[in-house]
Amino acid sequence: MTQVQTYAGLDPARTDFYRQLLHRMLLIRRFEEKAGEAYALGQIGGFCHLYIGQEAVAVGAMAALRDDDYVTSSYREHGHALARGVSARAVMAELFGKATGCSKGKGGSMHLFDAERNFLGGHGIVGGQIPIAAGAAFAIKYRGGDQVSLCFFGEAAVNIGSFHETLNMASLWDLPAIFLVENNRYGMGTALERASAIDDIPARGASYGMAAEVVDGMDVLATYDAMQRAVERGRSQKLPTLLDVNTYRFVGHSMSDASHGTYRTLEEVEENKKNDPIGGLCGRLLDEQLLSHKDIEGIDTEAIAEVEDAVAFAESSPDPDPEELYTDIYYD
Amino acid sequence: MTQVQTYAGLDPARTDFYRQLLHRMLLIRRFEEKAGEAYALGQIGGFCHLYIGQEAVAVGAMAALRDDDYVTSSYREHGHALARGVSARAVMAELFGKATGCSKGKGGSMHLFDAERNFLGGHGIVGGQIPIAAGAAFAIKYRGGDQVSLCFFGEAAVNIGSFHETLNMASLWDLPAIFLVENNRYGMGTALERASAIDDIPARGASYGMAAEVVDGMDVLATYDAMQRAVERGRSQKLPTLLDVNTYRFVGHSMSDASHGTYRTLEEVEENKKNDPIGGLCGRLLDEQLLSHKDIEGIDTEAIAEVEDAVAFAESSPDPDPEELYTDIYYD
Amino acid sequence: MPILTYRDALTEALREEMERDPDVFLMGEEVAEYDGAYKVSRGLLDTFGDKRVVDTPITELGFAGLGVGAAMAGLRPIIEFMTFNFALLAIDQIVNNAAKISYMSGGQFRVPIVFRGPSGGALQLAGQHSQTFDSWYANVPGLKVVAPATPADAKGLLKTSIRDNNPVIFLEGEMLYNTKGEVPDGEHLVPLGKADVKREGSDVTIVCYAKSVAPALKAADTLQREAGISCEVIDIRTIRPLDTDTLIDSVRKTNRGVIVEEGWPYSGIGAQLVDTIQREAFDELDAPLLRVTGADVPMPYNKKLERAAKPNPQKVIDAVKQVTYTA
Amino acid sequence: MPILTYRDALTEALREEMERDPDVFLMGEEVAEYDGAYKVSRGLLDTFGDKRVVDTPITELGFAGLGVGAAMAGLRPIIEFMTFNFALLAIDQIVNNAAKISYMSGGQFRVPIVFRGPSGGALQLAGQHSQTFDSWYANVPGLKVVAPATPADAKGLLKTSIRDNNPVIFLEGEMLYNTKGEVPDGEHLVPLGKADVKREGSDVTIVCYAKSVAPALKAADTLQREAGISCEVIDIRTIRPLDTDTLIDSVRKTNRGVIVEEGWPYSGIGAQLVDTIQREAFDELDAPLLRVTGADVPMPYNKKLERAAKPNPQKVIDAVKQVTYTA
Ligand SMILES: Cc1ncc(C[n+]2csc(CCOP(=O)(O)OP(=O)(O)O)c2C)c(N)n1
Ligand SMILES: Cc1ncc(C[n+]2csc(CCOP(=O)(O)OP(=O)(O)O)c2C)c(N)n1
Ligand SMILES: [Mg+2]
Ligand SMILES: [Mg+2]
Repeated sequence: MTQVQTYAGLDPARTDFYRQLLHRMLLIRRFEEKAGEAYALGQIGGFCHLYIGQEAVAVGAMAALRDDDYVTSSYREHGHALARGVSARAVMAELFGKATGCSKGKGGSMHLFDAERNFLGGHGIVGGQIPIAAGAAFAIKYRGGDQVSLCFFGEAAVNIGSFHETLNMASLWDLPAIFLVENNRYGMGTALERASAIDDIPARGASYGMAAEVVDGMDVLATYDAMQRAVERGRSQKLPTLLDVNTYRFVGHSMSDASHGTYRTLEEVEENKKNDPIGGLCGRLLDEQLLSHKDIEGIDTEAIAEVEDAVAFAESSPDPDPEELYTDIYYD
Repeated sequence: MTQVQTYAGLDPARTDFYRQLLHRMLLIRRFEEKAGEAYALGQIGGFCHLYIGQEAVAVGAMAALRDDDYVTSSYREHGHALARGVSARAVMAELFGKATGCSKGKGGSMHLFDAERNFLGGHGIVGGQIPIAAGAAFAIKYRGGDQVSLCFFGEAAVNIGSFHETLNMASLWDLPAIFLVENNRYGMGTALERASAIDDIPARGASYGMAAEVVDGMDVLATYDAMQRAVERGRSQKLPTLLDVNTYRFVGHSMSDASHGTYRTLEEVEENKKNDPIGGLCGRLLDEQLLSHKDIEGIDTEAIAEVEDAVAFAESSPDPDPEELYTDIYYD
Repeated sequence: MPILTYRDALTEALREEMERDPDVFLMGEEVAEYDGAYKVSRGLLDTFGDKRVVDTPITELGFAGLGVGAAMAGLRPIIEFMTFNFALLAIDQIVNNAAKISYMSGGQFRVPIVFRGPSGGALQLAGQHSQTFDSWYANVPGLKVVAPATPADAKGLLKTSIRDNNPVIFLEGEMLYNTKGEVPDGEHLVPLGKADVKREGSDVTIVCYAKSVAPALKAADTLQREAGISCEVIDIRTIRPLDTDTLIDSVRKTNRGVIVEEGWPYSGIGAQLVDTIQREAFDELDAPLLRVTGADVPMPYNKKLERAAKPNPQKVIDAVKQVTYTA
Repeated sequence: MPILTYRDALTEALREEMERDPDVFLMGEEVAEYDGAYKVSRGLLDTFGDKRVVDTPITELGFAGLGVGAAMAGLRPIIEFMTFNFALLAIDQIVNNAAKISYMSGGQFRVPIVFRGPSGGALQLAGQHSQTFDSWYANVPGLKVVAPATPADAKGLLKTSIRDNNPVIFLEGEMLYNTKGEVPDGEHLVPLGKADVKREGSDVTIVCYAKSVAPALKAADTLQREAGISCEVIDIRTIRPLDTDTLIDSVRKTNRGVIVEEGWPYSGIGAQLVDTIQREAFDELDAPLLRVTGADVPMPYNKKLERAAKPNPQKVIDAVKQVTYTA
């Protein structure tokens, strides 16, 4: 049950697909870099948790989904929203708190939502989104659908009660849910092994009789493959899966946290950066001559342009009307 | 790690010890029978959860403890209090709501406390006592003591968040705690397998790297033995243990629940009663001729007398003063 | 009109709404095979099957949150808490998710969910099982809070709550389940946010809801009979949104008010009613507004102490006499 | 007197009490190696080691309950919630165990524990991270609730809270941590249950605490300067127990009151203060008591909307003008 997947060779017929993956990863990377800058300029406020280093997880996972599947995430969800197809404009405008943001400027960085894309939100309470994702899976089963419900959360969330309560229910009731642990090895400044009695996350799945898999989350294709197996298990067998997707955040926990110093060394961060998921995919595409340097540059330029457009859009968008303070409290 | 212990042969030199165990079990049985009667007469009110059928668990477990160890329990704790040495008078008076009760009449059946005996209470919220017991274990370790902290809870509590959060901490920090699951196979009307994705409770321990054992909780000596191992692990290795102690309640969940009908059959209950923990111990003591029928009758008579004395005491005890409504809210 | 118990009125509401809308389902501990710990869901498993009447593990945080997710995905969950004491374990999901997702998502998602179950004390259930957190839920924007006192309101308000597109905290009373009353035949809906004048009067306004309605009415009776004091008794029924108009109109007439509630005093529901009334009707008040509340103590087990801790008609009478300066 | 930040004052209190009593320990997320998410525990790990400064998993319910058990076994835990928003997950342990065990055990056990951390909004943290549940904790008998506004009170009240034999909810303010003020040298203890008159005045009483003290004082300044209205500003400091005498004495003098708080209005702290004041000083009131509260909405992310949702000096000024009929 517990095995690290390594991907063997690319399929030239799927070059377009690889190009899309690369584009999405680059879009997220460039987006997050800009978000960091905009934060420094005071255009974005509050807590802001960047996704740099983890792009392969969102992009690989989301590529295995259909439009009618459900996605739920934590506060570190810019990448998930973008990978799910929410426009860079709508996400950036939300970070800027604008009326044109995907949550009308009311949710902000931690609370991106998109009903059209069944994107059930960014959630700020660690573990709080896990039962919500199970609820979407329950609804799928209730209606006899063949969608799946994918839930992203960090490895530090496996110690919280809602993880346990939800995984038990999902397994007991055979819900088509995928619990994807983005295991970046730290919850804020606390390393996995300082918070978890055992660092074997799939063993946690075993204690609910749930299928589990360890995934190389720096490899977008390995992530995609593992997700496909999980999606298949959900769609046809109506069974849940726990994925322990190993990744690393290249930046601090949030904008106020240094990328290294207190709880991890510069060397460790640099060492992990050698394993950049974007560099990794580019390298393989170049090696197998599916894309040229110029192709890649073109994709990157496109991503940069998209992000710049998003920033311009966000900057020029209006704040919500003052009356918006009192709307949406109740849904009519 | 997972094994059912069966006890092999009695030691004649320990007859006094067996007699004590038998006495405690009979005391609990007779106490609970009387409590049931008193409830029917309206002398006891509220929720009242009897322990009939499970006596071997409390008695066997508690026999392995020292006076300075800690004990924490659920609302089904009359037996635990008695086995811990709280007098039948103090417990019965508490059920009667009297000033002489072990919680001054303020706690009632679900909230028996005894500070002198490090009995940290009866608790009414499922799972609520589990972190409390870990807290006592934390205090032991903090002070460098060699006590252990024993926590009783039902098998239905393993699905609640506090179980998960606490076991992780206890294992992570090597706390001398013993988590004793009184597995009577039902949480109210819900059978274990209808609430737990897997019914293998020790597997839950494994997911925290915690030693675990399955114990025959209808056998007081097997329970005692398993507890001794757990106590030893706590005292000398400072490690926690999870015990899955299999037992059965011969009565309904509480006074308002029929012993059979809705969620289990009369046959099932009768079948289990054949495995009465008190009958079992008596049978072996008789077989090996360590006690005679007369001896046993004597012990029973003693238990009955003790319970009758407790009822008389409770009946003749005063209610708390009306001013007690406003005392003890704060501790001075 | 048929006479029903409060319990059966609730069961009828559940049954009718489940028949009406296949997206409505009931989930909670012991709701299915056991017919509910307090038998409110009696017979529903038989009719609707275990897809729509779902027994859960003891996992309040988990199944409350699962309900929120199911609601976001288009269903209309009814989540039963065996008692609202246990909802403390789930309150993060109620407050941070159910109540806020409409707002945080800029109105994209709705969370049509009812959290229901008995709240408050019964008899000798002691500290952990005799609490009511009405004022906590009422404090939270995004929630609606409903607390019916009669079988008719139990049915009519539950049906309305299930059809509401927002999270509703529906507080029942263990001590009310066996009470009886007339319940209108056929489709019976009671709007949220509308108080009910249970008794008209001219000297003092007594405000109450749920379990405190009975002692209020009894006190009003006695006061009329023995002291000639005419009390107007208002059952607010919905705690949030609050029918301020009905309250203020009454106090403008009587110039005096007493508020009765089961919960603890500090920042209770009554505190808010006092705040509202004195603000809106300051010049019309001839006496301070007084409150009768549960005692400011954890609930004791002993029967006499418990009785002393609860609101009762005599306490209401005393308060009315004080505000009418007839004490 | 030395000038300290509110943050450093808290750190000093922790340090001094940990030096004084070996049974005092600090536990919470990131309190040790990270020096605290808001650096309140800076340096304590170095001094006291990881036995007494303990990093936890993200397990609020678990470590809050563990603290209760440790307190029952004789220790004096200080449990840090990274923010009190997350304490919702632990509130069952706070309410059902910490607050009730002394009572339910007939006074046999004490639970000397401090739950502390920042509460309320900061800047643009949005709905789930900008809440304050002061009135919930204040509602519960068995708890004490403390909310200091100044560095001196932060230190003196925290030291007293740690020595108290009962569970104390100690509400700090993320927006206060960097504020500076004089803190008396040496042993500085501030008693619980004693309000502080921050500014004397004769026309209106403004009641406030924690973050609402600053806008209240600013409003008082402006009102004196621009309108000649003399405001008495009272910082209650301890929400429960409440120093009713100081409040009532002031209102008896000014005959008017405005209450400022950060939380939501329905059944907030101000509601209770209104209830208390109108009951005790009814005849002395010349105007309705008014409240300035956080807006009755989940906190929005947008900066302007957020600003509009919070109490500010202008809102206090408007309320004061209303109660002095100078609007
Ligand atoms: C219940 C709760 N406790 C604490 C926090 C504060 N907090 C926010 S993120 C975080 C760390 C989470 O780490 P992890 O789950 O590994 O996710 P990552 O940030 O690494 O993506 C903490 C402690 C919170 N938001 N919710
Ligand atoms: C959090 C919580 N949810 C629900 C209940 C109601 N309740 C009381 S006992 C019980 C069943 C517990 O079963 P188990 O843990 O197996 O213990 P047993 O009663 O069998 O000893 C339930 C659901 C409760 N007390 N607390
Ligand atoms: Mg992480
Ligand atoms: Mg059981």
